[in-house]
Amino acid sequence: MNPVNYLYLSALLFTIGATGVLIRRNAIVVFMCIELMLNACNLAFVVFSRMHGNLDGQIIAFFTMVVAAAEVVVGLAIIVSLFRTRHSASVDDASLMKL
Amino acid sequence: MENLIALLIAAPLLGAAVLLVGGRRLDAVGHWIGTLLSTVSFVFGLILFVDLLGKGAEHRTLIKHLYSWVPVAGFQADVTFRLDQLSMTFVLLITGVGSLIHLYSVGYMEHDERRRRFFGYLNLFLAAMLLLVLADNYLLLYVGWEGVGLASYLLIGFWQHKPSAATAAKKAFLVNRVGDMGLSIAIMLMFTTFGSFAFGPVLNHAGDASEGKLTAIGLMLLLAACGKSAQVPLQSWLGDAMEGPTPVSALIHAATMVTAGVYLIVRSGAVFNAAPDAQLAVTVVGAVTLLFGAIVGCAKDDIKKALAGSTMSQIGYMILAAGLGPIGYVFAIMHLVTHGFFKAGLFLGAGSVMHGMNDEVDMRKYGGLRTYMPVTFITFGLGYLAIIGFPGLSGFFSKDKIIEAAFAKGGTEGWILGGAALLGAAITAFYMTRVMLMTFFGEKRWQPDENGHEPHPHESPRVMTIPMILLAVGSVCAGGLFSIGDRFLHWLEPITGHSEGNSPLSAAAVTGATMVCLVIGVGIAWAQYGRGPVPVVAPRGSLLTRAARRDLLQDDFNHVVLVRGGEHLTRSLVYVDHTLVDGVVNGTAAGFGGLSGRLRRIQNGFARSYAVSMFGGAALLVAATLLMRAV
Amino acid sequence: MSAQLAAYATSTGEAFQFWVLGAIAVMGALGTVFMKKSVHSALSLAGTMIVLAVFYLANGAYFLGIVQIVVYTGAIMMLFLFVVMLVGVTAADSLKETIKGQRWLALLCGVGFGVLLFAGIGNASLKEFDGTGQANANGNVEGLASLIFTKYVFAFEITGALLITAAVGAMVLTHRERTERAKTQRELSEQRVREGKHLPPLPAPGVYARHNAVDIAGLLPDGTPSELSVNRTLRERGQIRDVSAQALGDLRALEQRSEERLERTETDPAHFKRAEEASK
Amino acid sequence: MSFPLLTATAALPAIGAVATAAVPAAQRTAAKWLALLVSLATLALAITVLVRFDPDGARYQLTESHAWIKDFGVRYDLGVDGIAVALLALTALLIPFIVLAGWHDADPLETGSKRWRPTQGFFALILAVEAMVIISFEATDVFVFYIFFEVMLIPMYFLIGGFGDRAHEHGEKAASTQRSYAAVKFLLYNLVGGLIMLAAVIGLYVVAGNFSLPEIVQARANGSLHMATSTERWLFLGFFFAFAVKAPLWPLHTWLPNAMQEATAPVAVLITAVVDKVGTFAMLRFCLQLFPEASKWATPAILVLSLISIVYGALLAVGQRDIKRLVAYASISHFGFIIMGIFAMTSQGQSGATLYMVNHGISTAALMLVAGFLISRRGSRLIADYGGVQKVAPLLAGTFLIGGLATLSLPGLAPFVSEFLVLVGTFARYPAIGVIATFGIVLAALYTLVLYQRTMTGPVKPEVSAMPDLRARELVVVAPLIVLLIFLGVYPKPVTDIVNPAVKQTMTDVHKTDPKPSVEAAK
Repeated sequence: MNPVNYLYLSALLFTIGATGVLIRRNAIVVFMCIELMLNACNLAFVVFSRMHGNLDGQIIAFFTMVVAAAEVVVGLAIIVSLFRTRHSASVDDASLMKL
Repeated sequence: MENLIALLIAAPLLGAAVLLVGGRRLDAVGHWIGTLLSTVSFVFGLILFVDLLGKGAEHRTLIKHLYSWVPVAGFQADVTFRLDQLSMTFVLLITGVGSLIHLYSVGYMEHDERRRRFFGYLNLFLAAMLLLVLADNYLLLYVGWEGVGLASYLLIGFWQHKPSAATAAKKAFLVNRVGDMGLSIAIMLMFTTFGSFAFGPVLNHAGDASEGKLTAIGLMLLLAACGKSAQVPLQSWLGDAMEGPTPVSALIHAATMVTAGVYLIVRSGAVFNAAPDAQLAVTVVGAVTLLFGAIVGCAKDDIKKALAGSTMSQIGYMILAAGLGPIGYVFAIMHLVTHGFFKAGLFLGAGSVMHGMNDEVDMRKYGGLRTYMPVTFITFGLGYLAIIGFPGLSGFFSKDKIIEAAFAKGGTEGWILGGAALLGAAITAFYMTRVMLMTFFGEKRWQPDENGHEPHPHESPRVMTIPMILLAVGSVCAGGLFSIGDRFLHWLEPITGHSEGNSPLSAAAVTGATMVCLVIGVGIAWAQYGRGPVPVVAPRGSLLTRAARRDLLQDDFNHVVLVRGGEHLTRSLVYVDHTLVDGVVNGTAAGFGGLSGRLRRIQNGFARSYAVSMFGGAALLVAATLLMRAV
Repeated sequence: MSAQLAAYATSTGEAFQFWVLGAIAVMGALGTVFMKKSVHSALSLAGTMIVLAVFYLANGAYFLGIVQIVVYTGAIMMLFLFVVMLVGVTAADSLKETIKGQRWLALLCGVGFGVLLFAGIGNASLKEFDGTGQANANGNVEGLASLIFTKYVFAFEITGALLITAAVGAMVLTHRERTERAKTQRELSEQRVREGKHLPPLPAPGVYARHNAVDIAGLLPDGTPSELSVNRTLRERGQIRDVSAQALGDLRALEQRSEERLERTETDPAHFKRAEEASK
Repeated sequence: MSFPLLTATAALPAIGAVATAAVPAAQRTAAKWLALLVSLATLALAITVLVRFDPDGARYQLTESHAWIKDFGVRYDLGVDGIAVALLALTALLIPFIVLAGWHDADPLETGSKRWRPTQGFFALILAVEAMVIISFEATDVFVFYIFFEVMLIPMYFLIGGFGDRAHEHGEKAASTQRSYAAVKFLLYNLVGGLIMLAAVIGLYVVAGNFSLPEIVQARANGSLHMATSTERWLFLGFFFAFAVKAPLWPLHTWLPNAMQEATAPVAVLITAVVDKVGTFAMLRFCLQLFPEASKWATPAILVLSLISIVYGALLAVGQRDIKRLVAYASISHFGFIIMGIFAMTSQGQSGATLYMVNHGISTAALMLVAGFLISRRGSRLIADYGGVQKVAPLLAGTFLIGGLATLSLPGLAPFVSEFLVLVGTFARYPAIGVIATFGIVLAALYTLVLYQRTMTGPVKPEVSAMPDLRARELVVVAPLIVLLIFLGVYPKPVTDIVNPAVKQTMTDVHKTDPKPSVEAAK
C-alpha cells in the first residue's frame, strides 16, 4: 500500500468535518467538527513528515494540537457564556449579522 | 465722405437706442426725434448722392472699413461698408420713403400710447435696412437681413395684445428664418469655395468656381430671397403681416424690406450669371409668385391683404427680372424703386381710409369714399394708375421693360415667362381696379358697428396727406425720370452690367400687348364691380375664388403638414425622451435596486450561510490553483 | 518499528491496519456529523481521534500518537463532554434544516472540495517516501525535543504564552463579575410583582397526579397540565410524560373493578364512550 | 516668487464660502453682502488675470507648480491658456449676478424655510462652486482637475436639492419630492461619469507615469511617449464620457431638464452657464490634447451625437410646458453646437465653440434669470399660466425678449457670432452635418418665439394683471448682461484675440489644418 492513502483519508476526514460545520446548528457539534478538520490536517502533516524524512511536520502537528487546545478552551468558554445569555447553543440564533 | 456712410446708419440706430432705452420721459417728443433722425439720414444720403454724381462712373464705389469684426484664422469678417450706385439707390429709397412714412406715422399713431416705442422700432428698422444694403460682405449683410426681420417682427406684433398680431409676427419671423437658413448656408458655401464672403473676392472670382458650387450658392441665395421677399413657397407670412400698423405695411412690407431679396439676387449677379440653373429657378419662382400674388389679390376683401397680394406679385416681377440676368437686373431695381413709391403711396392711402373709417379694413363696407376724402382719393388713384402701368406713369416704364426682357430670354422659356408676365399685368389691372372701385366708387355701404358708432369718413390730417402727396408725385414721375435717356440704366450699369437681349417681339409689340391686357383687366373689373352695386357680404364665389381667399390653400398645407406634423413630432419626442431615454436610465437604476434587493436576501445573517459561501470560495480558489498548475 | 516501515511500500500489516482502522475513522467522522445528540457526536469523534493516534504511531510519530490520546482524547474531549452536560440539550440538536438550501449547498461544496483535494493529491507526484527512520534514529521524542528547543524555540515560547492567554481568556469569559449588590429576597419579590409574572413559586410537578415524578406536568385546577411545572431542560427535550389519559384509565379500571365486585352487568355504555372519546 | 494669482482667484471664493457660512444665523443680510463682495473681489482678481495674460505669449501663463503627492507624481500645477482665461472671466463675471439674482431665494423670511441658516448656506455653496470651477479651469494637472471636477458635485447637489424652486403645481410636498429626485439624478449621472473618468485617469497614469498635461502632450508630440491605438481610444472614451455627461450630450442629457426645472433660477444658471462649461472646456483641453488620434477617430460619432443634440434639444424645447424645462432643452441644443464646434477640428469651429461657451453663459443667464423673476412673481413655471405680461411689465418682457433673441442667435447679439463660426467650421469639413445643424436656427426661433408669444403677448390674464415690473435690483442684474450681449455681438474681437492663439495650439496638437478653399480668392 502506498502511504499516499493516508493523505486521501486525511482529505476525506477534512471534507466531512467541513460539511459538518456547515450543516449542524449545535455550536458544540460545530466545534467538534472543527476539531475533526484540525485532526485531519495533523494526519496529513505526520504523513508529510514521513514522506520527507524529517520531523518538522510532526512539530507543526504538535503546535496545531497546542493551538487547538487553546482554541477549544476559549471556544467552549464562549459557547458557555453565549448559552447563559441566550439560553441556546444554536449558531442560528446569533443571526445579528443581518441588517 | 466715407465717414458719412457710417453716420448714415448711426443716425437711426441712435434714434432707436434713445427711444427704446429712454423710457417714458421721451413720450412727448419721441416721434419727432425718430422722424428727425430718419430725415438726417436721408440728408446724409443726399449729400453722398451728390458726391457720387460728381465722380466718374468708375469711381463711384466708396469703401469704408470700420473695424475687424470676427477675426478667426482664415475667417475674416470685417465691418466694412460699400456705397456704390446700387446701394446708393437703395439708401435714397429707404431713407426717403422711410422719412415720409415716419412723418405719416406721427399722425397715424397719434392716439397710440406706445407711439415712442413704435418710432424706436421704425428707426431700428431703418438702421438694419441700411446696414443690409451698405454691407460689404455677406455676413454683415446677414446682420442687417435678420435685423430687418427683427424690426418686422416687432412691428407686425406691435399690437401684441391682439393674439392674431402676435401670431402673425411669429409666423413672419419663422418663415424668414427658413430663408435665413439659406443665406447662412450660402455664406458657408462661399467661405469654403472662395475662402471669403466679402463681395469683392466672391463676385470677382465667381467665374473660377465650379458651376455646381455656384448653382448651390445661387439656390441658397434664392431661398433667402424667397423668405424675405415673400416668394413662393415662403410667401405665406406676408398676408398675415398686415396685422401690423399700416405705416409698417407701407414701409416694410411694400417699399423696402420685402425687396431685399431682389437686392440680394442683383447684388450676387456675378454668381447667378455663372449658374444658369440657379437663374432658371429664380425666374420660375418669380413667374409663379407674380401669378400667385395676383390671384390672391383678386379675391381678398381686406384692402391691406389685397395690396399685400399685389406686393407679392410685383416682387415676383422683380425676381423674374433679376433671374433673367444682365438683361433684367437694372429693370428689376427700377421696378423696385417705382414700386416703392406707388405701393407705399397705396398703403398710406389705405391707411388713410382706415383712419377715417374706424380701422375698418373690409372693402365691402367702403364705397363712394371719393367725396369724403378727396386727397386720399387722388393720391391713391395716381398710385393705382402707376401700378397698372398706365402709359406715362412710373409703373408703365418699369413693368413694360420687364415683360420685354422676359420675352427676350428667348426660346420656349421666353414665351412662357413673357406670357406669364403679360397675364400678370392683366390680373393686376383687374384687382387694382377692383380695389379702386370698391373703395372709392359706388354707393356707401358702411354700417354702424356693434357699439352703434357710425363711421364718419373724413380726410386725414396734413401730416398724413403730405407724405401721400409726395409719394404720389414720385409714382407719377419716377418712371419717366428714370427711363428717358436711360438714365437709370447708365447709373446702375457699372455695377450690374447690362446686355440687350434679342426679343422675338419688338418693344412696340410688347407695349401694345401690355396695353391690351390692361384694358381687358380694367374692363372685366368694371363689368363686375363698377356697373352694379357691390354686395356687402361676399358671395360664395367659384372654387378658385374660395381657394384664393385662403391664400390658395398654402396656409392649410402648412398647417396640416408643418404645424400638425411638428406638434405630433415634438409631442412624441417628449414622450420618447421621458419614457425611452430617461426610461433606460431610470430602468437601469430600478434594475440595480431590484437586484440589490434580491442579493440582500442572501445576506440572511446566519453564520452558517456565510460559512458556505466562504467554503465555496475556498473551493474555487483551490480549483483555480489547480487549474493554473495544470496549464 | 523498523526502518522499512517508512519505505513507500508499506508492509501488509500496515495496509490491513489502514483499511480497517481507516474505515472506522471515517465512520466516526460521519457519526460526529450526523448523530442527533451531541453526546453521541462527541463519542464518535473520540473514536476517530483514537484511530488517528494509531495512525500517528504507524507513521513513526510516537510522541504525537501518545499526546493525541492523552491530550486530545483524554482532556479536550472530556472538556467537550462537560460543556455538553452544562449546556444541556436544546432544539439546536434537531437535524432539521431551517435555512433554505443550506444543506444542499453545503453538501455540494463539501463534495466539490473533496473532489478537488483528491484530484490535487492524485496529481501530485508523491512517489518518494524517505521514511522517518533517519530522523527517528535518536528516538522520536529526543528528535522532537531538539527541534522544539532549537529551531522552533520561539514558536514554542509563544505557544506557551498563547495557552496562558487562552486559560485567562476562558476564565474571563465564563466569570461573571458582580457589578452591583446582590438583590435581597424582598427586592426580588418586589421586582416580580412589578414585572407581573409568576408571583407565586412555580407549580410543583406531579401534583394531583399519582406519579410524583419531575417529568410529569402538574395539573392545574381545571385539569390542564402546566408546562411550567416541569424542568426546562426536560421541556425542551420534549421528555414530559403525558399522563392526561391516565386518570381516566384509572377511573375506568376502578369502575370495572367495582362492577365486578357488585356483579353489575347492565351499564350505560354511551356515558363511558363519550368519556373515552373526550379523553382522546 | 511672484504672487500666486491663480491660486488667489480660486482661494478667495473658497475662503469667502467659509466666511459666509460662519456668519451668525441672525445676520442674513450680512451674509448676502459678504457673498456679493467676495464675488466682486473675485471678479476683480479675474480681471487682473485677464489683463496680465498675454495672448501671444507662452501657452500656459501665470503658472504655479508645487509638488503635492510625490509618490504618484501629482503636482499642484496651475496655468491658464486663452480658452481657460476666457472661461475663468466668464465664471467670475456671472457669479455676482447669480448672487444678486438669488438675493431672496434662500431667505427664510421669503421662503418660510425651517432649515438651519439657509441664507448663509446658499451663498456659501455658490461661492464654493465658484472656487471649484475656477480651479478646474486653471489646473494643468489631470489629477488636480479630476478632484475638483468631482468635488464640485457636492455643493451642486445641495444647491439643487436644498434650495429648489417652490413653484409647483401639486404643492410644496410634491416639489420637495421632485427636487430630491432631480438632485439625486444629477449626482448619480455625474458620479457615474466621474467614476469612468477616474478609471481613465488611473489608466493614463499607468501609461504616462505622471499627471502633468503639458508634459504628456509634449512627450506624445516628440514621440517619447507611445500609446497603443486601442489604449488611447479607451482612455479617450473614459474622459469623454465624463465630459459628455457634464456637458450634457445626447443621450446623457436627461438630468439637466430635471435639475434646471427644480433648482432656483440662479442655481439653474450656475448649472448651465458655469458648471457645465467645465465639461466642454475639458473636452477641448484634455480630450483633444491628450488623445489627438483617438479624438479624430471618434469625431464622426461625436458629431452625429451633437447633431442629434441640436435638433432633438430644440424639438423638445418646442414641446415643453414648463418655462425652465424649455430653457434647459434649449441649452442642450446649444451644448450640441459647442461640442460640434470642438470636434469639427477647424479653427473656426473651435474658436466658435469657445466663444459659444462664453456667449451661451451670458445669454442663458440673461434669459433664465429674467424667467426666474417672472416665475417668482406668479409662482408658477407653466407657460400656460401666463399671458399678456408685456402689457403690465414691459421692461420684464423686453429683457425677456432680448434674452430669447440671444438664445435664437440673432445677428448683432453675441451668440450669433459663435454659432455662425461653429456652423462654418463644421460645414468646411462636413457639409452635410453643417447643413442639418443649420436647421437648428429655425427651431431655435420657433421655441423662443412661441415661449415669448404665449407668456408675454395676447390679452392680459387676470392672474398677471397686478404683476410688478422689474425692480432696481433685478435691473442691475439684467442690464449689464444685455449690454455685454450686444457688445460682444458687435465687437467680439477682445475675446477672439485671447482665444485664437490657444485654438491654434490645439489644432497643432491634433495635427489638423483648416481645409483650403477651392478657389483661392485674392485678398
